[in-house]
Amino acid sequence: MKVRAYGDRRDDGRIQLSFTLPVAASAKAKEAARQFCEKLGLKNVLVATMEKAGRDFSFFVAYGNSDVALEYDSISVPEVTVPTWDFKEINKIIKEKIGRKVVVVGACTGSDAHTVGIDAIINMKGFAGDKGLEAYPWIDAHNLGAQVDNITLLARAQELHADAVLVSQVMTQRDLHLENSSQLIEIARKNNQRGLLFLLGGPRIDHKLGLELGYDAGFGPGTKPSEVASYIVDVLVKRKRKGEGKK
Amino acid sequence: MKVRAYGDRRDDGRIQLSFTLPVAASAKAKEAARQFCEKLGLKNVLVATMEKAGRDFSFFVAYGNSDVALEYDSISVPEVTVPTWDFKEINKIIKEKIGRKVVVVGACTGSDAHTVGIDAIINMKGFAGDKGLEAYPWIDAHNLGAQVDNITLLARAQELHADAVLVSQVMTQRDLHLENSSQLIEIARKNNQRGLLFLLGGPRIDHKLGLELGYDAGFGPGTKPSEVASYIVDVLVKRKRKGEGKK
Amino acid sequence: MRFAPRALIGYSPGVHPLPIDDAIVAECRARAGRVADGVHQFIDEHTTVSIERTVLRAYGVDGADESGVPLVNRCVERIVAAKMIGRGAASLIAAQMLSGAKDPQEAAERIAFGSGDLPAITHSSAQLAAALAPFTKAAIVRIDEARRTREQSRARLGTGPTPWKYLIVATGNIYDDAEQARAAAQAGADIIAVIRSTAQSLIDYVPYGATTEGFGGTWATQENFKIVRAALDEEQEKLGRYLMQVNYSSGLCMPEIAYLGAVERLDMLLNDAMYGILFRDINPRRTLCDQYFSRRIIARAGIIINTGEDNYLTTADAVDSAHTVIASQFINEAFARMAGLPDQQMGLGHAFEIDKGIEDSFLMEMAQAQLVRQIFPKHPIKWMPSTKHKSGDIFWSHRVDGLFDLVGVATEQSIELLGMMTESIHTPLLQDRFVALKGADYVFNAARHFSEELLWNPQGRVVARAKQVLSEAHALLGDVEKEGMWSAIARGAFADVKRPELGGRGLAGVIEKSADYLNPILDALEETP
Amino acid sequence: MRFAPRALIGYSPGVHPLPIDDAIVAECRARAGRVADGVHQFIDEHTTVSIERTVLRAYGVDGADESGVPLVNRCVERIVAAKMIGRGAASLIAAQMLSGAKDPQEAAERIAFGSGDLPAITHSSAQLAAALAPFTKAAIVRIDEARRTREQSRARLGTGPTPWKYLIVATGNIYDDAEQARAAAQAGADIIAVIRSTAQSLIDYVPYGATTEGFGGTWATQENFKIVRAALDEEQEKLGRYLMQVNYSSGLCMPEIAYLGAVERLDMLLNDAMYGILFRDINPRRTLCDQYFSRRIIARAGIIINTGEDNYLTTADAVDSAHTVIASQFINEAFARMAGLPDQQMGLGHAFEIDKGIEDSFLMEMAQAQLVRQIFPKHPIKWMPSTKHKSGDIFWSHRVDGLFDLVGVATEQSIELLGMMTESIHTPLLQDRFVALKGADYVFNAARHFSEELLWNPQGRVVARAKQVLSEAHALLGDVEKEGMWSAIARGAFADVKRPELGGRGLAGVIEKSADYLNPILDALEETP
Ligand code: B12
Ligand code: B12
Ligand SMILES: Cc1ncc(COP(=O)(O)O)c(C=O)c1O
Ligand SMILES: Cc1ncc(COP(=O)(O)O)c(C=O)c1O
Repeated sequence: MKVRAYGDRRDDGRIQLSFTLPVAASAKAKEAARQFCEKLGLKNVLVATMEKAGRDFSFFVAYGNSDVALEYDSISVPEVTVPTWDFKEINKIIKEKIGRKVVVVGACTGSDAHTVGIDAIINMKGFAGDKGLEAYPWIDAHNLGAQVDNITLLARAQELHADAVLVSQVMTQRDLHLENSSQLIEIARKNNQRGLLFLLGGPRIDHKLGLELGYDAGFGPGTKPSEVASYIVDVLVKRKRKGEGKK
Repeated sequence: MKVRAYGDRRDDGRIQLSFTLPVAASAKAKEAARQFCEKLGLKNVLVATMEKAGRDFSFFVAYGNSDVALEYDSISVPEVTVPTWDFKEINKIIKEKIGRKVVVVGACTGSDAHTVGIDAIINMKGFAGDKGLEAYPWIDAHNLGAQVDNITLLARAQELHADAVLVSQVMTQRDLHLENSSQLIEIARKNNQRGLLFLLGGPRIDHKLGLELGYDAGFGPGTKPSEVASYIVDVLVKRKRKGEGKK
Repeated sequence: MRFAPRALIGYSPGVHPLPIDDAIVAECRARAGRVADGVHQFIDEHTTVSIERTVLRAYGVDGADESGVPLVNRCVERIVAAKMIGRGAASLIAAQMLSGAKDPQEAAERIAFGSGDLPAITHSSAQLAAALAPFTKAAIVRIDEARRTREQSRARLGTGPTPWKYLIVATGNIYDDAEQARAAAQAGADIIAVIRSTAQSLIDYVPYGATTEGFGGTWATQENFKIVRAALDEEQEKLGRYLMQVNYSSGLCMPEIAYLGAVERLDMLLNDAMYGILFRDINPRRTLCDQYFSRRIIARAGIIINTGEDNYLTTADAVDSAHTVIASQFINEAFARMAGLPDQQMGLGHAFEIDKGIEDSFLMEMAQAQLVRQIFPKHPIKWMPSTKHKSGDIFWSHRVDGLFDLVGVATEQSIELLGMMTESIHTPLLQDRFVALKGADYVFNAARHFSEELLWNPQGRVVARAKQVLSEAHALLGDVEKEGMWSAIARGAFADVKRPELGGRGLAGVIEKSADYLNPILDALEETP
Repeated sequence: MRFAPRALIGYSPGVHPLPIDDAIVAECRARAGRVADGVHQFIDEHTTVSIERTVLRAYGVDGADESGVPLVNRCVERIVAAKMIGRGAASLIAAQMLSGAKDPQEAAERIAFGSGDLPAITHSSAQLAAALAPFTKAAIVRIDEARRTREQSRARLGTGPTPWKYLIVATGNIYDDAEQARAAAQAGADIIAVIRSTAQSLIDYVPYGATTEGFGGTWATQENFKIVRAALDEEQEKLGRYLMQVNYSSGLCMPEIAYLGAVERLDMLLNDAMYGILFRDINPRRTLCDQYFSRRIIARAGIIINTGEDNYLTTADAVDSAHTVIASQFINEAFARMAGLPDQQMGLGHAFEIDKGIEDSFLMEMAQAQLVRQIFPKHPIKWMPSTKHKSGDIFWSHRVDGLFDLVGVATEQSIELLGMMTESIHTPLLQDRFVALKGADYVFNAARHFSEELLWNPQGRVVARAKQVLSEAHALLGDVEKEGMWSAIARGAFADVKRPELGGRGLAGVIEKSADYLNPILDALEETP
């Protein structure tokens, strides 16, 4: 199936843009905006407005038709397959199939101080009515908080005999999150800790990016604690079945 | 001077897009949106949101960096050069240099019923505090109103011995305005009326488009009656000087 | 959240009404009544080609010739040519039936395509009416059944809370329209209006069949109404919320479209002679006659009308001419009452059209919106967004619509046409509707009970503005009463547009009724309790 | 439109105040006063490395070593190492001067880079103070002159009307920041804040010189303050409107940045120990001591502080924890008064942070905003936009900011940090600021006098909510008074964050003052009328 943008009618390719050019507003600037859109491959460009965003800056809103057509069926994205277990089921499965408490340790790492995300996953209160991992009788959850460096986090995981390490990364400016979170995996590899489950989360994270950075899974906006717990437990049970235990 | 889009820093090329794809919201749809942006040549694409705009429609807001760089100095746009005369000056110039009332006839043509624009130029009340052409003692202005067909307008111009014909076009869907307004010029040519001044106006008109469609000038949003009067008078005075009179 | 549908829409009288003088309101109403009376004699004495075509449609006359001209047009044209239209098309149909046509359809075909002169009518009016009686009854039953079907689904499914979110689709292609109507409903729309193709209101026939090409909108045809209704019927079951369809009947075919809307279960119709006169240059006599008959049908069908006073503020200034909107609403109400419409079906229009650069414009909009709400408490008021002062800056325009939505919920408007951030750019894209719906949902919910918080400062600007506008409307109604409606329209009292009584399109289609004029459909509608 | 600057900002008491109980407000204030008193003894008995570095800076000690470590740090480190910091850096500087150093700069260099042990101090405190007297005076004069320069331009040019539009720049590069600050001012900003680089608040020195690399913000340095001020000085002449600069002093270098801000004519400083404690895990003892000294400087400099209670609602729920904001504002006010700050310099923070999906959230926001406004009538209240509940749907987010702006103007907030439609996406692009400014200008102007229209329904939800929040704040203040501030912070009374008295960063930098502790700068500041 070919997919094109849908504006007023199927396949018309109409899209909206806005951008700033560092030139004073003028007929010439508006023409430049039009050409800018054309260079992006747009047709029937309409520069809907030119706004004086400053003495030497013009802001534009434009519409144009794009020919871009995607072969939709051939697009593939890795998706985390998480069983949809609830609080009770998860505890029951841990009790019955693992037979001991699952240990997780999480933090918001590097210079990142945005703990709300990791708190939502780990702390009692949880997220959107879904209880956090601390609330699970069969999970032993440790939240190290903000601005934890990678080495400290891994050391703590070692100490606690953790099953899973939960890393939260919110700051993305200048790709801070990429560097810091892949560095953690590097160190874990060197430490021979790669047997642990590594989960990455944050508003700009998805499973694809998680995998690319060397994590076992990535979780984005709206993730619920029960999803995270289900994922961890599912993997642990499967591993146990295959005979891989805690290293 | 090379000009690139300015987002957070000079030349970073960061721009915003929004568009709809006719597919249900899913991780795959979001990936499709990312690829869509990449096919437009954008880098560091961030799909900021995927919204369920309907069961089978997803709406996206995205940001990306574009490499497009424009050679700003080489962009040229035709601009109408209009003297900045005011009400009094215009009347004085007509009186002194033309010596008779200037006759203009205007209409909103074809199936277009949007008279507010042409009314703003012609009717007494004018626009944004600038009096309309009817208010000028030295201009004899006729507003034929809405949905006037091209033939009627040209016939009326003939009858009234008009100096200038003012055409307003607001409806643009399916390029209605282009067809209808260029047709008027065709007919005028056949009628041998091309000696008249033809002015085109409307929210999607600019001087460039006016010229392309065969008009002497094009006027866009925010045009004031005094600009229109100045333009007409200026051309008439120049023509008179060159010895071209009314045909 | 789902609200039980209030009996059609019943507005719970403002918790904290503006302190305006009820006596002035009553006097405005009385004046408007007399203005409408002044026109009604003319209406009663005349019929129009469109009214007669509607009578034929009501009798089941259907179809079009090879070139797409509807049979009802061919038939009425022939009667006009024969100078017999003053008797009413029903007379001629009845006469044909008394001379052998098996039903009105066959009768109409004979008239339309028969050769030679039309035969003179020899029967008495009573005989003619009797011949049509079963068909007259069937015509009314058809309207009633459509109404019943609508009311049943509506009662079963319920509607969303008010302000109802009214969205337009305007692709030009009815199948795209239906698809987008569904998407809009999925995103939260309560009401879908299919905008008509530019200038349809100026043509003196209703196109036939499904259409896929239009400009700035889609042709209003019976088949197109069906297609959209079918899509909504299906969709509303999935969504568990009754979905409403709107179309436009103002224009030269006002009563015909009203009839098609009635039998195709439309929920609302834009139906306003004043709009046609002022914004389409339709002859005032013609469209006021058409309006009366169309509203009789609409009343029976349980359809809500939408009037077009909001448009006045696009050609006239919204600050200076605010009172003309109120005055016209009083008149429109009087016309509607005269045609038997209950208040609950009168969706009087007004709009958030003040120039956005004006200081305290939000206060003035509040004043006007609350004033209209109070003066017309049971009416499903239609609240229109800013259009003229929108800009190509979609972010700014979307912000403007945010305050508009707030006024809508704060003053408990009934029907709200959602503002489009792209209003000044194009007819809405699918995503524009989505953005508008999501924005309105936020505002409506966040300010759900704001109306109950507002006690108007009696010394404040809002109250002062409301009083001023009302008193200006009162004065204007006094003038209009004196000079009469025709003259008021002619001198530009509304919308800054002047329309002479004998100007504009369609005057030729106005015909004096002869003494033996027959219109059993109208008679039946006028009997409606 | 230009407004005369109200004496710093003077809020004209709400025309129609919420009917809350003034006695409860008075009792809250008394309780908060006692809470602050409970901490003050500790503050009086301690100094910190950062306070001492500030004293050095006030004496004109400037410069950094080859690796960028400021001389004031090298100097204080040496004094700490010599275990002499309890006497105050001023003692050691004075001692050096009495033994030949020509000025504090030279004295500091000797201390920092000298070899061997630091010599014991042989003079009396009075002698030491006398040696520094001219420099102490010069230090205060420098602050006063900066203040005078600011006040003169401000009086000459005037400021925009309130709510003042406060915008942030955060490119990481100070030259880009300056360019964007100008563009924002051209588009209507009144106040420009240069956001600091991530985690600067955690480092125990102030970087030196102009900087062009930062993360999520730009380093706060004296040179950077100068660069932005110079750009604004130039720009404000073109615009004919005084432009304000803001930076951040919360963190380990709070008093130093306050001092740099004072001499570089900053107009506002984010200055709040509670923010550092809760959101940066800075040791409570450390930053409360630092805060006192910093606010003494700020008071003298005529700078407005901004407090960070708005942040509480990102970690705690904005509906449930609204009262913690009010309680903390009372405490912050008490701390500020203790440091000699007049109400007109207290920009207490609060925010529009309720989950946007909650019914009547707009009413609750109105209630809170009006409550804060009323309780703190002379304070230049800082009104913060929605951040946590913003979404990547920029259109929706922009709509949310529209209601936020409306509450801002309707409740007469003083300083408004404009919401960004891209809040959940990135630090603002140039165009995001433009869009926000244009949107705010529309709302502020359209609802300019809305505050005067609002009579609050005494039976309504807004009044009920305001009363409830106030009474909860009152109760919380009672608890905090009983348990003491340290314990309240430790048990998570604020922002749902728990911070023990001895935890967090910077505790090692807190030093008990010895009996002969000397700090003539502080003495001078405390004398300030
Ligand atoms: C709250 C907040 C703060 C608070 C943080 C308080 C705290 N203790 O967390 C305070 C005020 C302290 C703050 C400070 C700063 N902030 Co801040 N902040 C935000 C804000 C408004 C909300 C973030 C949030 O709490 N979201 C709610 C949570 C629940 O969502 P979430 O993190 O996505 O988490 C969910 C999922 O992602 C997932 N998840 C998250 N982590 C993990 C981990 C695992 C293992 C799993 C499985 C799942 C998971 O599950 C969660 C629940 O579903 C955002 C803007 C926004 N609306 O996003 C800016 C924002 C993130 N901040 C920003 C900035 C720049 C800063 C500062 C640098 C500003 C400054 N210079 O002063 C500072 C410094 C912070 C630092 N060093 O990190 C920028 C980041 C820009 C960028 N992309 O890099 C943002 C986007 C604002 C902006 N537009 O500029 N901030
Ligand atoms: C007012 C209005 C109407 C009024 C018109 C009343 C009237 N008598 O004019 C009414 C309600 C009747 C109306 C109806 C329709 N409208 Co309309 N309408 C508008 C609206 C809101 C404002 C237009 C306006 O008055 N602008 C103010 C004037 C002053 O601006 P202006 O025209 O640009 O004029 C200035 C300059 O351009 C210039 N200028 C203009 N003409 C000329 C001529 C000359 C010679 C010169 C020198 C200068 C000049 O000078 C003027 C002053 O500066 C626009 C949306 C918008 N905000 O733009 C939609 C809009 C134009 N309408 C639209 C549509 C689709 C319709 C309908 C088809 C809808 C329908 N299906 O029912 C109908 C049919 C109209 C028809 N047949 O033409 C669309 C057009 C889409 C498109 N691009 O094609 C718009 C954009 C709305 C939308 N987003 O869908 N409309
Ligand atoms: C009352 C009324 N009727 C009809 C219309 C649309 O009419 P047309 O289809 O002629 O454009 C409008 C549009 O604003 C209206 O307000
Ligand atoms: C009071 C206060 N101080 C400081 C900051 C910023 O601090 P930092 O530079 O540590 O990110 C904020 C930001 O919200 C604040 O509210």
